[in-house]
Amino acid sequence: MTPPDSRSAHAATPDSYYGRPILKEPVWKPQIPFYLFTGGLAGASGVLSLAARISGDQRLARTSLYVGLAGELVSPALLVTDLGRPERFLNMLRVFKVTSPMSVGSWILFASGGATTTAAVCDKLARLPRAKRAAEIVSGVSGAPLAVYTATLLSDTAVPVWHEARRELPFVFAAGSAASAGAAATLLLPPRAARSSRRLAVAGALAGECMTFAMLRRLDFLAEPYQQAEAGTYKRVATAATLAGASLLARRGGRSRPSAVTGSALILAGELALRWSIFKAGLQSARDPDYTVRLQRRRLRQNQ
Amino acid sequence: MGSNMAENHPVGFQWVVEARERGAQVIHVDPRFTRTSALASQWVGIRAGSDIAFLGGIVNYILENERYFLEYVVNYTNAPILLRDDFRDTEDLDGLFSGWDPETETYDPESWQYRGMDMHAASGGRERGFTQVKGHATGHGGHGAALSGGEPPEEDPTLQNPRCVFQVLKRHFARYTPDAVAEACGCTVAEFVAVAETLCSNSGRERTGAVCYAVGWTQHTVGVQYIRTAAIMQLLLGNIGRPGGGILALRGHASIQGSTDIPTLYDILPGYLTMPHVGAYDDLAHYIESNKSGAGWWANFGSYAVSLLKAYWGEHATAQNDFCFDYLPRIDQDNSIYKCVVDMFDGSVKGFIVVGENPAVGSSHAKLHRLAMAKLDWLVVRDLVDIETSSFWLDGPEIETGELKTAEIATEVFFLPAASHVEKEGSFTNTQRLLQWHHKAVEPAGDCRSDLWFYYHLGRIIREKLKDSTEERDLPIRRLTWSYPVAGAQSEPSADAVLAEINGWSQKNEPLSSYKELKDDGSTTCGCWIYCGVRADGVNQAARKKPHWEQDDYTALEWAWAWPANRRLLYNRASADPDGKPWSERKRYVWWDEPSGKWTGVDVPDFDEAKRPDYVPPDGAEGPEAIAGNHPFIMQADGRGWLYVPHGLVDGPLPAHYEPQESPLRNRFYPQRSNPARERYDRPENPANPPGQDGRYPFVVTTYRLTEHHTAGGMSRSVPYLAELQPEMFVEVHPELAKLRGLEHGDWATVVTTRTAIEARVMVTERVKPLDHGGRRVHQVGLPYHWGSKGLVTGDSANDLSGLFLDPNVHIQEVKAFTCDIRPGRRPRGAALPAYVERIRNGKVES
Amino acid sequence: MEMIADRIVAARSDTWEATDEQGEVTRRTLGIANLGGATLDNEENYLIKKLMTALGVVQVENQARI
Amino acid sequence: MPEDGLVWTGESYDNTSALGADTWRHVAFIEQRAPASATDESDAHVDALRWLMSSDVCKHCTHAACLDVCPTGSLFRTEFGTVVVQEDICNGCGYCIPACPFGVIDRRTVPDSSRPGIFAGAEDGRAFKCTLCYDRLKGGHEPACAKACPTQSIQFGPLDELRDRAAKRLEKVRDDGSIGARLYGEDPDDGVGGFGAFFLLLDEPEVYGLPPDPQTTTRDLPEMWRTAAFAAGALVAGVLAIVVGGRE
Repeated sequence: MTPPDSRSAHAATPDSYYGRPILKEPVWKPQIPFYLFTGGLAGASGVLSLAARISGDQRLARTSLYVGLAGELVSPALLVTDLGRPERFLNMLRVFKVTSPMSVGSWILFASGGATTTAAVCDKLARLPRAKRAAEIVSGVSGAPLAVYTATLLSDTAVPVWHEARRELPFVFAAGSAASAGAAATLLLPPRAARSSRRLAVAGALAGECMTFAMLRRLDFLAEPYQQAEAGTYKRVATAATLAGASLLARRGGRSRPSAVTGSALILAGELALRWSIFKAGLQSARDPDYTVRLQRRRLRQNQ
Repeated sequence: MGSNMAENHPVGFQWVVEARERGAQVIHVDPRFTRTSALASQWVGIRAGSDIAFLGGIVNYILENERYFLEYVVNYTNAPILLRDDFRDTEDLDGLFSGWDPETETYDPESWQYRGMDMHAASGGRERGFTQVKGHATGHGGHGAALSGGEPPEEDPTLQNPRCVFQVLKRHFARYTPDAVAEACGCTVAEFVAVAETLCSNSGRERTGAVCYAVGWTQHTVGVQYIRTAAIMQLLLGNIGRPGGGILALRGHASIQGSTDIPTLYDILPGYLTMPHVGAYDDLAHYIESNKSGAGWWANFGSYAVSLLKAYWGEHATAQNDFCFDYLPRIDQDNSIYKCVVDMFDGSVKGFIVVGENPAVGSSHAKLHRLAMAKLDWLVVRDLVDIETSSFWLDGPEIETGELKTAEIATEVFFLPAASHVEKEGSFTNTQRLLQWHHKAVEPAGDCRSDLWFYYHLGRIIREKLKDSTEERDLPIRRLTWSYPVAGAQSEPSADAVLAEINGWSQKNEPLSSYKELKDDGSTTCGCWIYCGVRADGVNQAARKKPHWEQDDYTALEWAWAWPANRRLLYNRASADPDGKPWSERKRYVWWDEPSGKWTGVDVPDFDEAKRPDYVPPDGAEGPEAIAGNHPFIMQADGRGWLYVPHGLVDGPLPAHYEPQESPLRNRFYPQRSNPARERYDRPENPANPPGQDGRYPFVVTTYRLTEHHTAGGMSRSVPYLAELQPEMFVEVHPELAKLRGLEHGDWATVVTTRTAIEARVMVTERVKPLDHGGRRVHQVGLPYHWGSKGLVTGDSANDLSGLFLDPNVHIQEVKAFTCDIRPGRRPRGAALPAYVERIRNGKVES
Repeated sequence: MEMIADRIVAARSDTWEATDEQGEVTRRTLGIANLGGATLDNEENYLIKKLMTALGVVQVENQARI
Repeated sequence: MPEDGLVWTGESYDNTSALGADTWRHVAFIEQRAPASATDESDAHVDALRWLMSSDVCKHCTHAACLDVCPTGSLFRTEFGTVVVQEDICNGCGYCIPACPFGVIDRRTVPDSSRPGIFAGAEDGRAFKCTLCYDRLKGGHEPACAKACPTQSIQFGPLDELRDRAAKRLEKVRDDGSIGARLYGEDPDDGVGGFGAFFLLLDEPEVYGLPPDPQTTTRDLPEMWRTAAFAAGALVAGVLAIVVGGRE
């Protein structure tokens, strides 16, 4: 509870109750914004790996498979440690509820993680090629939902800046995760072998920036939390790093390994910062009753 | 008025809300806007301590505009009675009544009597602090004066005689005009008139109005007269003894009513019998003769007194030895708690037993209580948890300031954990005089024991120790009837057996069923005559729990038991007109049924069942027979409601507005500033803030309770669920005062009087409003008083600020209106605190 | 309990007033006081008043005064 | 339930401030000037104060977002139509917390306290909220708050019956001059399908700390899933276009 900050007991302002939040702030820990990033990275890497396999780019396919594996292994660890009762993480798989993006996501992560791990193990042991192929397909198919569902998870809340961003947020996440996957592969491959991934990284980064811009524009006054306080700082870092990285990759990524590494790292950092910005903006908007009230008042006016 | 019922009596307040929903007008007149105000139809904010002016204004409004209920007033009140020619009113004597003796600072009430009557006060000490002995007794339920035949000698039914009560009343209240009220109370004329008009238009044959009050009225140096003013108003409006009428005292504890009926009070015995006074009575017969009244139910005083003595001393009480009347100790001075504490401070009290009370927080001038307790030889405290009273020697405020040192306090303190009401059985008597039995839900935990257990076994052990004593003084204790069945592993005495003794037994050892059966020849026993019948037929009537929806009448007579005789409404004969017919169909309650020749109705009639409305007492009739058939007030010797009190009060037969002891204003009505007869202790330990506006203590302060805490907090500050709802001591100030004194909402402030200073969090709120008194702006400060040094939530005690200035009739302290200063910031700690208080007293601190 | 009873007996004996200065009967002790009752049951109050009256303790008071 | 902080808020008489994991019942206290229209013209005092008081509980929404989004099935709808957390299943994922449009449900974090007599401990981790006394309802009793309320300001019963009663009450309150009075949450067609516990307010909901137009977030979930599917498709298409289509 916060100490009294109003000037009198009379200070119940006309549009709030002593300035207290209407919503409860999400209790999620830093694991969640990290997961938003790793989940996206893992999912998009699965897609990238499969696409590369189809196109015959075995090296890219293999690299992305392992990037995906890393993401798939880190993500559940992040999620489990975020739980209030980590020992009960298996309860996530107790039911399947389409009304709960978290339930759906848990199953996607379970499927995707299992497939990617199977594929990677087969690949490493060079055995069971059919199983590996099947696993790669599952991993690739489940990768896109894995990358995107977290946007739905955030949107499916009463948090104004998340819920109102529901039309753009999946695209922001899709583009961003593509950029991450591309950047991660680019980071690990010599420039020569990273042409596709480099292009994906640049395209994803630019698409992501565009979608974010469009999102903020449509959010109107609800864009404020994205631009203020911690969320604002993360947002500025994200934009700067992503655009700088994309620019570097586009200009010199094909020629210079250090440039490719730096550019890729910048994009990855930018994408991570963007997830943090979105996360923090949600907390900030939940904390301030004004966003909830203004949004709903506007809706009531429009519905009249 | 004088009550914040919604917050302090929330369970009873549901019926107020219910009445409002059915169209009743609810008016709240109080210095503070509270939850009661929030639910009322109208709130009027007045200055604390100005209620008599407000009520007096209503009385004047009723009289001036002839809004009184004439038929009721003429027949049922003493309005037509003529007063003695030597009576002088405050109108004549600048705010004093006749009989004032400036030497002793007391009144001689001789001149206040009815014309031609000899109703002199009983003999007894007249020294300061113990004025008329009778006054004390009557403060708790007046006995009438010697009067037979039921009629006073002279009356004027036309109400025209200038010496009749009605005309005296009219002249007395004439100066309480709406303008004067507005100036004294700080409200507007319109607010006042709206209240007066609402009351008048809701009274009469078809309608009635009720007044609820609590300690907001009693805790003043003129507290009794506050209630008297309301009584005058209600009698004029015809609102007494009728359904929906009355003056309802809301009591502050589960059984405050019970603890005056069966008193743990010094000046009365059970059933409001007078405690005998030193040298006043030659023998029992003299005692009875002096205290009984010729007419009315007090004529049977002897039966009540003898039955009590029989209950106390059983077979040892015989007609030959005056039923052990000599065993009763005698009083000759004020032995009320505040006087007792002053004596304690002076060292004459050796031992002190405190049960279920926390004077170190809850009593006015709590600091003096703690200093006094440090001078005891021993102290026994029984409570649910360790409270400030039992730990004053360890962590009291005076330890912090160095005024007391733990190592130097010689008091031996015993703390005994007590059982709560759910851990024992017994009866409580509530505001409505309803005795309700509560059952034991669980056994007391650990060493907790009921107070019944404590006193029974204490008495048993003392009797054991003294059983071979040859001292004459030990006879009363050795011969006391003291055998109650005990049960269980803890030898818990039977509360039911005690209740049976209270109810009383006939000679054949059968439970009595009514106080009418009591005899003065020693053949009956009864521990409290007004409770006689609570175990009629050997059945615990107080334990009846039949809900009202299973009963025919809304009065629900089969729920618990009300004294006397299960009557729910006293003086209910007044609900019918002089001929015995209901005043109106709508307000039918008790009426004369000619075919059966009896009084009947939805309640037990408070009248001789078969006494016809046209009964006229024969000459020489005594007791109830001396009350006429059209006089409902059967406890009064004249059978009438007293607009004017010829006898029984020590500070005047009529109420007059006096300022509190500490007030920033002069008296708007009289040159006499405060109640001249108020009780003071002029000694260095009890300094008073100077009256008037000299700048040192410019604000009016009033104390109050919160719903979430129980009085001194012993039962609530230790309970996390309650403690979290009101965790800190705070002080209410208006935004204007906050600005004036630089107080910030949520910050700390120090409230200071000449006695000490306390700190509290600042609550800036418009619930306390500044008032205009003829151009003077007076700010008020509100202080809840629940906190102390123990419990989950701690804080300074508001009662440390107040002094000992008492109502002379009932010795109740004035804490609802005194003066203070308030300054931003926390108070100084340790020895710096008394120094700070001293500097302010000397005007050495800039405000 | 024994200790408390002892103290009551002793304090009573030390402060007993059989008569006042004028020789009028007082039969009391002002050396002991008892406070409390409004939170108690009627039965408890009855025993308090009865016991204290028999002991000659007159300073019996409760919250009704407050 | 343990106390959750002995903190003086300065918010008039309200020291609970809001519903949460440790406060299942909260009473809003608002001190304000009565709107001019609320006081009768003949009324003697013009600058009348008024206090708004409203007790608050979980709304037990007909379409409950907390229940919808719970991934474990720990939140469920009882046979009484109320929404309750099964604490033996809840794994503390915290999703229900931002899903609730009223900010009711929360994860319990009991503050550490060295003071005796107070329940204290580490974080519990699970989500808690008002159950409308599920245990009492099962035993055939009404919820404790309704039982304890002396003025029947809190009533319990079949919703239809309560709606009727509330409508009559509203009419009366308005007739008495409170033209700002309104029922909050009684409409089954509102954004959450009507509340299981609704309120009579005398001012705008936000004055009481309540959202003016609460909506169940999952009402938009089909649309959100569609958008997500498009986005996932776009991701696949984009990757394929760049990787496969960009082959040289």
